[in-house]
Amino acid sequence: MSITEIVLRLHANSYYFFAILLFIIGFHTMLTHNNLIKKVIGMNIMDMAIFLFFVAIGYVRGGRSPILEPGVNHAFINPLPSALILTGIVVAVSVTAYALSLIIKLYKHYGTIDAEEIMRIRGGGSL
Amino acid sequence: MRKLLVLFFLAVIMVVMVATVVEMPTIGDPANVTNNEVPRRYVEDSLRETGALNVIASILTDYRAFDTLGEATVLFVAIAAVLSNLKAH
Amino acid sequence: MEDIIVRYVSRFILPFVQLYGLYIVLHGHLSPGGGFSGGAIIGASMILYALSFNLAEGSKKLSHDVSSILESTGALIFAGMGLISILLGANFLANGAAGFPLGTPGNLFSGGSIAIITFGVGIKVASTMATLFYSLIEEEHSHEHH
Amino acid sequence: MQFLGSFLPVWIVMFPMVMTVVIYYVEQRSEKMRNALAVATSVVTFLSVLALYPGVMAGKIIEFELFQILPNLAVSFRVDILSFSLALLSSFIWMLVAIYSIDYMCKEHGCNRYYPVLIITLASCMGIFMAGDLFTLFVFFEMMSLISYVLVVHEETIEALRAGYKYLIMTIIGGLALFFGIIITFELGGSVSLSNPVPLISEPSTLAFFAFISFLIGFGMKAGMFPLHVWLPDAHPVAPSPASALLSGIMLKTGAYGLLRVIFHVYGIEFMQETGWTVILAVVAVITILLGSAVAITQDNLKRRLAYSSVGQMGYILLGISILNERALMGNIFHIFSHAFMKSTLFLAAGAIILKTGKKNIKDLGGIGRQMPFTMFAFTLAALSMIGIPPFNGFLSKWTLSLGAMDAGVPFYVLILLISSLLNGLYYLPIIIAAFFGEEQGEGHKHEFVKINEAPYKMLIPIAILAVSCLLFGLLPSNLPFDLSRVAAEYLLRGGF
Amino acid sequence: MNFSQHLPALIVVVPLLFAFVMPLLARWRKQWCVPVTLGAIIFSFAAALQMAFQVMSTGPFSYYMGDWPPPWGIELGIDYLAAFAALTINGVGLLIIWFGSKDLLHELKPEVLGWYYTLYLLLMASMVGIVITNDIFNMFVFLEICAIASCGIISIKESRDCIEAAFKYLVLSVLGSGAFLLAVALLYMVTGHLNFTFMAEALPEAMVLYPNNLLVAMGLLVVGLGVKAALFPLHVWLPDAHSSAPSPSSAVLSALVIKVYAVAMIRLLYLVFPRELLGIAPVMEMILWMSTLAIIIGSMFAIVQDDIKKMLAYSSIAQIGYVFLGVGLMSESALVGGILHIFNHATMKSMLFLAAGAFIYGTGARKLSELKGIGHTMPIPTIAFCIGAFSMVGIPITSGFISKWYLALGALDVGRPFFTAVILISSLLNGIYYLPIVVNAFFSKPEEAVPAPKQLPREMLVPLALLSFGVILFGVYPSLILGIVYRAAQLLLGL
Amino acid sequence: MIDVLKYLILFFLVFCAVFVARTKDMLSAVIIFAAYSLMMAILWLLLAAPDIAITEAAIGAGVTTLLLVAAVSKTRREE
Repeated sequence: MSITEIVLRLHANSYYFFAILLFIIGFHTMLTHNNLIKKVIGMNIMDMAIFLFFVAIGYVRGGRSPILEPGVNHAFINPLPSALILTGIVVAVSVTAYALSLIIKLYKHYGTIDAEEIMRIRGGGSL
Repeated sequence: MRKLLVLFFLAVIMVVMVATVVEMPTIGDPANVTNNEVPRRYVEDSLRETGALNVIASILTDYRAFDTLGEATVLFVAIAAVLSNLKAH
Repeated sequence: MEDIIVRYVSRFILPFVQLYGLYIVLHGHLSPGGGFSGGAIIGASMILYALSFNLAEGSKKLSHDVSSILESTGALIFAGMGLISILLGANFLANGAAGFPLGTPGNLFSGGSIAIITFGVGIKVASTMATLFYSLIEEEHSHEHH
Repeated sequence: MQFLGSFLPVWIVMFPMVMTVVIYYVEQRSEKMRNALAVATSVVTFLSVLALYPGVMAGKIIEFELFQILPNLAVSFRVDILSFSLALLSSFIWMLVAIYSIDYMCKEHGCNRYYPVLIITLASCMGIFMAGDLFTLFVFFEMMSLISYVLVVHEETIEALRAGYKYLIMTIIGGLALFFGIIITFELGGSVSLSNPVPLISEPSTLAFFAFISFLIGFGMKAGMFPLHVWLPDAHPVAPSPASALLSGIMLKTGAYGLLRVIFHVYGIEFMQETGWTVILAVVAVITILLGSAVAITQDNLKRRLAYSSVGQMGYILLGISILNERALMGNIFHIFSHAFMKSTLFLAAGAIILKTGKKNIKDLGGIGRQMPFTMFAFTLAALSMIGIPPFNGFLSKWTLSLGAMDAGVPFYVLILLISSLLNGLYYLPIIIAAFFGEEQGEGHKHEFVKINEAPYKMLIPIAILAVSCLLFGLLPSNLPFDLSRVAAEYLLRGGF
Repeated sequence: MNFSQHLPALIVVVPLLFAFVMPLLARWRKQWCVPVTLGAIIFSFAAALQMAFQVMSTGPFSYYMGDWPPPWGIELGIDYLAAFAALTINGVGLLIIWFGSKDLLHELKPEVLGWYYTLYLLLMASMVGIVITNDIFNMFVFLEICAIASCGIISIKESRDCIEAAFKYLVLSVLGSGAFLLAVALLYMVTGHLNFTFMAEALPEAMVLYPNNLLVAMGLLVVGLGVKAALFPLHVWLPDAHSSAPSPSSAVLSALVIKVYAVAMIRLLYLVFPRELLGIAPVMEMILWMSTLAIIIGSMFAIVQDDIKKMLAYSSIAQIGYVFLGVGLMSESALVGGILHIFNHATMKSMLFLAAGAFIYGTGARKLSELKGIGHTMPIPTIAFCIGAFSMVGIPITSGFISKWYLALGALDVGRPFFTAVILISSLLNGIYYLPIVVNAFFSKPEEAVPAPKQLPREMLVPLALLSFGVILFGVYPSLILGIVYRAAQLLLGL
Repeated sequence: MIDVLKYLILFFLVFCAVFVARTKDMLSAVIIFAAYSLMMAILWLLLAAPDIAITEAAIGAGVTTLLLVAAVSKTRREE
């Protein structure tokens, strides 16, 4: 496969490509940043990227959003991924809220939200 | 050192994933395998079967309502976890 | 957050936001949106209320008792509809098969259990969002360690 | 009656187990009752084993399957002549030890633990000898090994705990090796039953060889085979003397018993002769003999010397197994009997000495023979038998073994036996000479008249019985153990059926 | 209306319903919390039992949520493995919370007790949901509930270690869920289905067209679930999380939660992916080596621990390795061993953690060196601990032996005695760290005089006794559950 | 035209994601994240999925941001 072909494929699948890119960036933020809130934001970025990926699967060229009008016929997009992602978004916000409550408590106990400092205070281990 | 390692690791993932992306079915192609009998029935029959205009609402609260119950439960579990965590300390 | 303009504007705008949220919840089966988005809008409006006035007053509007009742009710409505389907002789969470009236498509009162479930979800999401925010921010009042 | 006969093995195993629980509950009320029950249990067990005699001597094999744990894997019992011989021997010695314990243990702490453990070890020992398949054998083997740990650490001193830890780890290694062997046997043979009409493994393969090595490790560990004997000299001295007598006299033999079963039932005699794997056994047995005897000389602690002597003597038994002909096997089985009698006598006598004088080291034992003539006389009888001096049973077994070695055309083994006897003499005779003719240690006693200070009669009687048997079974040309050994050897060579 | 036909739904929904009510009860009717929790789990247990009988007599069956047939609606599939796992979860979970009803009183603040029961019920419901669902996205939702609830029952304890451990666990769980969701997306993209059966039907064709997609999805699934199940290099969160939590939480996390992810992985790998794909991809081989490392290194780490709960946690890493060893070997016996070990380890490890909890409750001692002579002052928990330890080592007549037997046999069946040796070596390592505790408990004396321990209430002793009885019972009479395990393995392998 | 808009938004998303990681001020990170969420919502509108777009705008950009702000206000603002 030549470079041009690859670029064309990536253009055709640009949502997938960018979703993967965002996923990697979010993952990177989550792994390398010591600030716990940054970790949580990275986690959200990662989740959103996956959602974008999922929504892109459901897209159909020329399709409309699946709100029916009785008696009218259109091409619609695939509604299933949208329905799934709604669930996903709520899951992400729940996890975020819980993670943030843990961070607030960690700050109260350790006086910092830096993972390395917390590790230093605890002595040993890694987050 | 650790950062480099992470970068390398992520680069490997990226390359693998891009190689996969190149192979994936094209976005929006109506011939894709995902546009099978499943969304067809949702779009064509949901009006008759559930009486809702919004297909996504009918999927969420009827065809796959159990997922949505799970979703409500996720919210509930988040509340329980947050409140218990905050109250305990 | 003691700004008088903010307060005034909020007081003026919040009812509309809440009404909009309620609309989205109730028309979940007819137009884009539904229990989750509408509930989140209502929840966000309650959070905004708390931010623009003050927390004590915000909490007064949504005391712990009320919020926990709302949450449990929302979830119970959902699960209860499922059990009612069983009682009606169909499988769990069945709608048309359990004999709920599907009504005329396009009407507000259509879609059988969908509207009720959406409403339950709306209550649940709204109170959950508000409670999550309150409980995160309320920390201050109970603990003054740092 | 038929049913009763086949149920008897189960009874023999289950009865002591049930009695363990009873004893555990009784001992909170009355110590006398506890002692009586313990002795009674061992006596009843002995008599029950004896009741098998007519059937077994008539060549009958009693089989009884209790229940299946997994498909093709059952807890089952099977009594043939070999099982019977060893069960009879063990229950007999157990009975004597139980009687001996009454007076010996009364000064010790933790009797409430000692008696139930003693009885349940008896049950598991019976289970090993009467197991109908390798799995049952394994279960009871592990049970006995783990429970006897409690006997080893009974004193709860630092060195007891340390020795116990070593014992425990070695036991687990042995158990796992056995597990490996058994599972390979199961995989290759589809069953681990001992009543299979043909040997379970018929073709030599790498896996079969692994299994053989595992069995060798597992059973050899218990039998004190050379590189794996390290736990033995530590564990035997720290245990209370009656327990040492059982450990040395009986429990070491379970390892030899297991090896016999494996060689004859799992592989079969032709298989062993073709592959020549027994050479490994022979080599380690020779090393074990020489090493055990040589190291024993250097030991000063009496029980430790006896323990090393046990290592050497187990070497004879392993050597007998490796030769694989009738007279060697006969000598080997008879040596199991002889060694049980001799070593129990020695340990019980040593226990009596420790109880009365508190002396544990050989250099302190000068003149003890004048103080405790009866005990030391028994000790002497057993020690002479150990060396292999003619009218004793030790001589008879060594003689038969040597004949077997000559039959197999390896006079080298005879030489080894002779050297070892010499070494035995080197470490037993000084004790005896010092005991009867040596100077008593300590300043104050030098010119005083020695007071006879024997152990209580409940301890003396078992010692006496055992010592006399050493003599008796050597003197009489046709005695029960010798007959049993002969029949058992023939039976095994016939293929076990 | 046939009530028993709705059991697959009710077994999940009833605990959920009671969990929804629980905060209200905790506010106004405190004394009802425990009975309601127990009642809900007893109901689920009975339902699981009934389902197990049903599946054994009439074969696997499924339940259509909302009366929508599979590709459109969500299907709950009750096969042998699902029924078996549901039974294990509810049975062991019941005993743990029974024990916890007293133990938690002294570990937690009174005002969070109600939340604990809420989280516990949600956890039970989600675990059952994970194992019985036949829909991959539904599984994801339950995975998330399970992840948050299991973090919640750690962070509920008033200790900063718990918060830290819960955060670490949460972050890694979310990573795992993310990987899982991405895998779902990749699979959905090439098959167009979310239902296991339909995916499995569509996969052979998809394998020809998009092999990379499937391989990546498979890798993501293994990593995503592997993180949650603490498969070896991904286990970093486990020791802290399992050792700092309240004892009932440790028990349920170690005994059930990580197993549930293993069950999920077994179901996905064996039911969804075609044989041929498992053949080309080195996934099974990878799992095999990861589990081997887990078994050896987990045990090694456990040896050097001084804290009893930390030691048990490291031991769990090794034990989950056994389960995955059974999965990776792909022979009938090995799979039977692996699945059986899910149950056996659940009983043993919950017993060990509860016994450790009892020691902490009675004496406050967590260090192994402080447990000397505990056998004389707290006999029943110590005996339970002994039985659990023996079972861990794999001494016959305990249930641990049976699963090791099958695993070892399975390794021999596929002609790889090396793995049999691994199992044996790890048994030895288990012996090295478990047996000294047992020995010290009975034969050592504490260095200084310790005050007499608190007497344990009956609610704590009975579950311990029942679990020890179970370990022995299933060691002596494994046929009780072996039937269903055999069928499960045969179904998964397509025999 | 649509393609240009699409790439614009996609690059903006990447830009936001990178900047969240780079910025030292937590509050701005949260704000950038809100922008990221909103852009994502618009992208989903492009993909003809208004339901999730609304939800994302309300939950992702609204509630999550508020929660993050709350958390930042309870802890430190600088990284």
